[in-house]
Amino acid sequence: MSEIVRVENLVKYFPVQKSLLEQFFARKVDYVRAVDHVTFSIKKGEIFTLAGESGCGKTTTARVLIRLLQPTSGRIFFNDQDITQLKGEKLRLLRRKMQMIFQDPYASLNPRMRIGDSIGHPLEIYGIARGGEKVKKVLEVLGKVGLTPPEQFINLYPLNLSGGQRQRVALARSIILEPEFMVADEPVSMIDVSLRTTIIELMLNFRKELGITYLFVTHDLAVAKYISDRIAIMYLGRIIELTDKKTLFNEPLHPYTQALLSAIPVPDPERRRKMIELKGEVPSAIHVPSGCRFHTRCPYAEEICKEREPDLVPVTPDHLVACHLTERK
Amino acid sequence: MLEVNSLTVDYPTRGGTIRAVENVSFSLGKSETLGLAGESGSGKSTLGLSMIRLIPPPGRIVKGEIRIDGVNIVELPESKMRILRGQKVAYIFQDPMTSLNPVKKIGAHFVELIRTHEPNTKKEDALERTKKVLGLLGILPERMNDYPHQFSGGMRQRIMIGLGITLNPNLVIADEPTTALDVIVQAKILDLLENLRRAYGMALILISHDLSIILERCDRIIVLYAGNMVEYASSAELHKNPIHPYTQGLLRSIPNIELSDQRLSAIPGSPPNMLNPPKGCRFSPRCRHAEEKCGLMEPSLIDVGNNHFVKCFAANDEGVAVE
Amino acid sequence: MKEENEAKRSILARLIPGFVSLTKHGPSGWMVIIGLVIVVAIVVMTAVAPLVAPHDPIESRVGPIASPPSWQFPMGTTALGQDMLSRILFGGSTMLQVSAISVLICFVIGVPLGLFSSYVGGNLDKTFSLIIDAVYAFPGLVIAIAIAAVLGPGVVNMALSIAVVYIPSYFRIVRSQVLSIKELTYVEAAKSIGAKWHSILFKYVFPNVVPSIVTVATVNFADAVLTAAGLTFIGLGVSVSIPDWGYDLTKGRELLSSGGWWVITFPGVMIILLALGFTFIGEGLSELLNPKLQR
Amino acid sequence: MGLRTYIITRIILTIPTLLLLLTAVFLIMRVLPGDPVALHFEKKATPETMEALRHILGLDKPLWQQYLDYVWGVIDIGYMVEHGYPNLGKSMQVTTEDVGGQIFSAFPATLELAIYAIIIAVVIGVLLGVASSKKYNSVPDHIIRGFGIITYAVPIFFLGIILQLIFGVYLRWLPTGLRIAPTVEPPASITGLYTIDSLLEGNLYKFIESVKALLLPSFTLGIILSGVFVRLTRTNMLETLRLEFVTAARARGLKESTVTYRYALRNAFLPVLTMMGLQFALLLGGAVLTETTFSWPGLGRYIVTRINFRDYTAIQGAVVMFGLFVTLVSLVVDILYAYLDPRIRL
Repeated sequence: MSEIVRVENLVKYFPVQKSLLEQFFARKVDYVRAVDHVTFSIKKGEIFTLAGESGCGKTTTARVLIRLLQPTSGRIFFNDQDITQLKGEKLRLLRRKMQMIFQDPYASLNPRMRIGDSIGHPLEIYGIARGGEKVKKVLEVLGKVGLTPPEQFINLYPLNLSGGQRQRVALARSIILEPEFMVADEPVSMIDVSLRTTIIELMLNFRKELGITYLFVTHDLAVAKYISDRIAIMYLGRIIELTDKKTLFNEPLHPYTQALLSAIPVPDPERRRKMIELKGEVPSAIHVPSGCRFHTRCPYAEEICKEREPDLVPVTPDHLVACHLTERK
Repeated sequence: MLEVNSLTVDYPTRGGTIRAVENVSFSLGKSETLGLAGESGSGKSTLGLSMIRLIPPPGRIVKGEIRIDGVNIVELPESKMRILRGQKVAYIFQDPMTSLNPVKKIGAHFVELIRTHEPNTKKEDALERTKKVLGLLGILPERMNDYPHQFSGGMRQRIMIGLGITLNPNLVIADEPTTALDVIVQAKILDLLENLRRAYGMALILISHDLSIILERCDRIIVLYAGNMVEYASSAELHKNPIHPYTQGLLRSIPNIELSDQRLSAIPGSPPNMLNPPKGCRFSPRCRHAEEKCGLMEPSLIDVGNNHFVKCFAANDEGVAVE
Repeated sequence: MKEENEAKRSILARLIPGFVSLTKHGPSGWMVIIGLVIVVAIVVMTAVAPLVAPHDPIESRVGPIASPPSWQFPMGTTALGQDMLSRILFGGSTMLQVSAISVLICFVIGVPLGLFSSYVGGNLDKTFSLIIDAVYAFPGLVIAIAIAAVLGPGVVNMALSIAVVYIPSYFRIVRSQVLSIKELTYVEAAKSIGAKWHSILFKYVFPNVVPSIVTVATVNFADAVLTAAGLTFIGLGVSVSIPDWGYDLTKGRELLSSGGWWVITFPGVMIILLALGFTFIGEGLSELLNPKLQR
Repeated sequence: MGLRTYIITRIILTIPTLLLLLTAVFLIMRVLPGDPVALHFEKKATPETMEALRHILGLDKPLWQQYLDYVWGVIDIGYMVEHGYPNLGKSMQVTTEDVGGQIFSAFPATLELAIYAIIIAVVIGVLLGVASSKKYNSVPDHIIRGFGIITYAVPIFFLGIILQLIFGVYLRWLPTGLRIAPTVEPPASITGLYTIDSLLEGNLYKFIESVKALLLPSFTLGIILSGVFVRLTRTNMLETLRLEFVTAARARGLKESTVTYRYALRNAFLPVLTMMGLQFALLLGGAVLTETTFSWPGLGRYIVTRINFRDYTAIQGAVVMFGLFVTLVSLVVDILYAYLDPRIRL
């Protein structure tokens, strides 16, 4: 399988927002190191997941990757084309091929635009279809995302729709251009449990029908396990483990991954797992710990972990881990 | 210790009256744990808030009784009810970031609580007790002088739990206590809650949309749909033998990391419009086993044996016709 | 042309159900309706004044001097013997003109400036905001007085002096709204589907700013009425030869000590009604549109 | 950042605001009209007379130099120490008189009026606002809201005249103008505030007289302004009462009064406080009209009198003074805010 997306040493730092007063006095600008040297590639047709706790940089990585945010440094390739510095019209044309659906279906649709206009807008932007032809296409995708009968939905405003229905509209808007690649940022976390599967199934269907490759971003490892092919676990702006889903859940190597997996609740009253306790809380992304950024909480931390930051290296060809201890083995 | 009998709660709105909770009955003994599971609009939070009589107005209890240690709090005057809150029943809210007074120091929250309910306590004694509680929570006593914004979400939820147990209540109601938190913190908070509950012999009602944590942490479970109890059983029984189609559907839509080849399926349709709920069985429009009868009659909640209650014609024939 | 007609029709088609649906929003909706009724009534009254007024509002000695209300002069007469009723019927036009022109000026300058500044951002935005905030923090009436004193009398000059006070309000509300809407997911979503910047600004951002602008405009209207009255009161009014409520109210003080209550009461009540009408609309709308108070 | 650093930086940041203010006033008063001297004489003077006046006032210099002279005048501390007031130039009407001196003698009257009016406005506003929010959507709420809206729509001088008519003309309880009855000797000027000076003098009679004179104007101004505070308090209370920490406080069995005042109001008051700086500007605008209505010898009345004389230098000076006052108040409000909200001090 060939790769569709590759990022190399991606970095995104945000200057800490300060009030006018603080700017006046601050000697140096602090940075939130949201994404701190991240490298990975996504193969055509797969579902690649970035997972981790809030603030680990997964969403920022995804946004930088599709150029909604400008990277601080690093390179992004899409179909072997370097798109890191793409600007203006070229960037706009690229967006036709890569789309995104967002976490909050209540916020991702313009409240003053009818459903039909929202979904049809991409067609207008690229001059693909107008008027009756546009409506026809909109009706068609509405059907595809299961909002039937589509004629009923086309003139509604988002206000009239439930969260699950809105997320389908968002999905319809992003597939109407038949993109090659789609970022799905926590697409089900704000939807009722009983309706989540519908969205997930739709995504899987579009992969089959349109051959869409997904970058799936989630904090929910149970969902990640259900949907993904490969999973990368992030901690404080870095990928600390990356492998296929089976390996990750059966033989997690990084101590953080192990702790994370042990904390996931299992819907079974008879199977109480033993949780791996971690010390303290996630440090601030402004003052990232030296060496391995996990060492402050790691139960196995040694001297070297405080001093040198481990690289993300293959333990087996398909299993990458950033940990001094596994590296040594 | 807690007994709820045919509780019904209404919310009058401009578009009509919403019956948020309908005919809910259950009881809870000392140091038992009960889970209230349901999705948005199921009435689980309203049910929780009615147990401390803090349903936001204009919502009100229209029928039924809630007995705490034999006292029916539905009829209690507000002054007596106020004393009950905090002293006998503690409530923990969903969003720890907004549930503490931002301009008040942490210690002051505790001192105020203690001295409201035990007016004769000296300030020094109250501070001593605060330190002890903070110790139980794993928070350094000197952080008493910090403001809420200086704590992380997980820490704030610990503080909320600490405030809850300070007066040694009989019942703790935790309303989505970990929804706003990350998994690792969630697990820690739930463990803390469980340890304190065991240590102090409190009963716990855990309200959550996440059936996983309820199955994991509770003895008995009530599944709510559109304000109705649709199933009520022990967690083991519910997990092994779910009878109501809604419970079955819910269980089939939760991914389990311990299973390798799981097939999830969704419940078709949309959540009910509470202004105009479906007639008969509220779940019938989304139910794959629905028959004509389900839209005409409302099934009764019947014990199918083993203390397992189900409100579905699949389990029994009893029901009440609707007009 | 056809498109324009269609646009008009669709605005009407949206307005009428909008008006009806206002009744369904409780007190706030009714406030908007009452406010609209008051304002429209006063506008109509002023417009038809030449047809219905019993006397020339400016001509003196049409009746006795300073006579209390009677059958012949239902609102009494002024110290110059002018008919109060006729002056009331005519007297709204200055205020309506002043407030309408000032709102127009604010709209034309404040809104685009706010849109532009916030959308461009950066140092330009910072500079604009700093200047505008300084003006905003300054006592409005004092600025208006200073400008009116410098420019001299006249409807447009008065409107201008009020507009200078109010442009910052438009600028600030537009700017803060654009800044917050710019961060919303649906704008990001528009970007991610490749929408051009003007399309984002006018299809996604601006329509969502409009409600706030409308609210500010109604407050602006009410304030313009009061400021116009205030300027007249301190002697910066439009002209003696034009009937004006503010002028009558000011002049009426002279008759007070001799018990002439009617010369201040009627114009005073009219000013209050007009300002109240606009305030009702603004207050009702802001409550209806406040997302924090919606359930 | 500590509270002290915050205060110092906040004070330093006031400087550009002040410069901006001075510049804006200069632009409006000297650049906008073209030739203030010509306006002053309304074209009824000989070119020689006009030239002479220009020379005395320094208006014959190039515009940039006028600007520098004017800015330097305001910030010239030496002059201020020597005369007891800043150099705001000479009056156009009586060219021997310093505008600064006139303004500084009129200012305490405005200050006294403003202080009492803002106290009245805040007390009425906050009490009614809280009451209204507690009874949301009930009859008392509608009445209080109505009060807030009506006070907003009433021209301030109209209310003043009506109060004069009732309490001064018909009932004859209270004086309808001046800071103290003409028959009473004003207290020795220490602070310039009659109520305080008379107390410092230990003269209760003068105190009562000055309070009587203050009642109508300060209530007129206070009531009109209270509407804004009612609305602000109500909206902020409604928003705060919906926050989780309020429900959480109730769930801990705290007394309703504690919940309302120490939880909800304490937090809802913070945005009200920020608005207070801006409301103060509104108050000063209202003060101009109130002073005119009640013949109150303050800054507002000064400006209005000077408008009749077309005395542009005096108007300019008064406008600058209003600006300085507002800037000072917003500085104090910001510092107070930082003191009350722990989240500001990071």
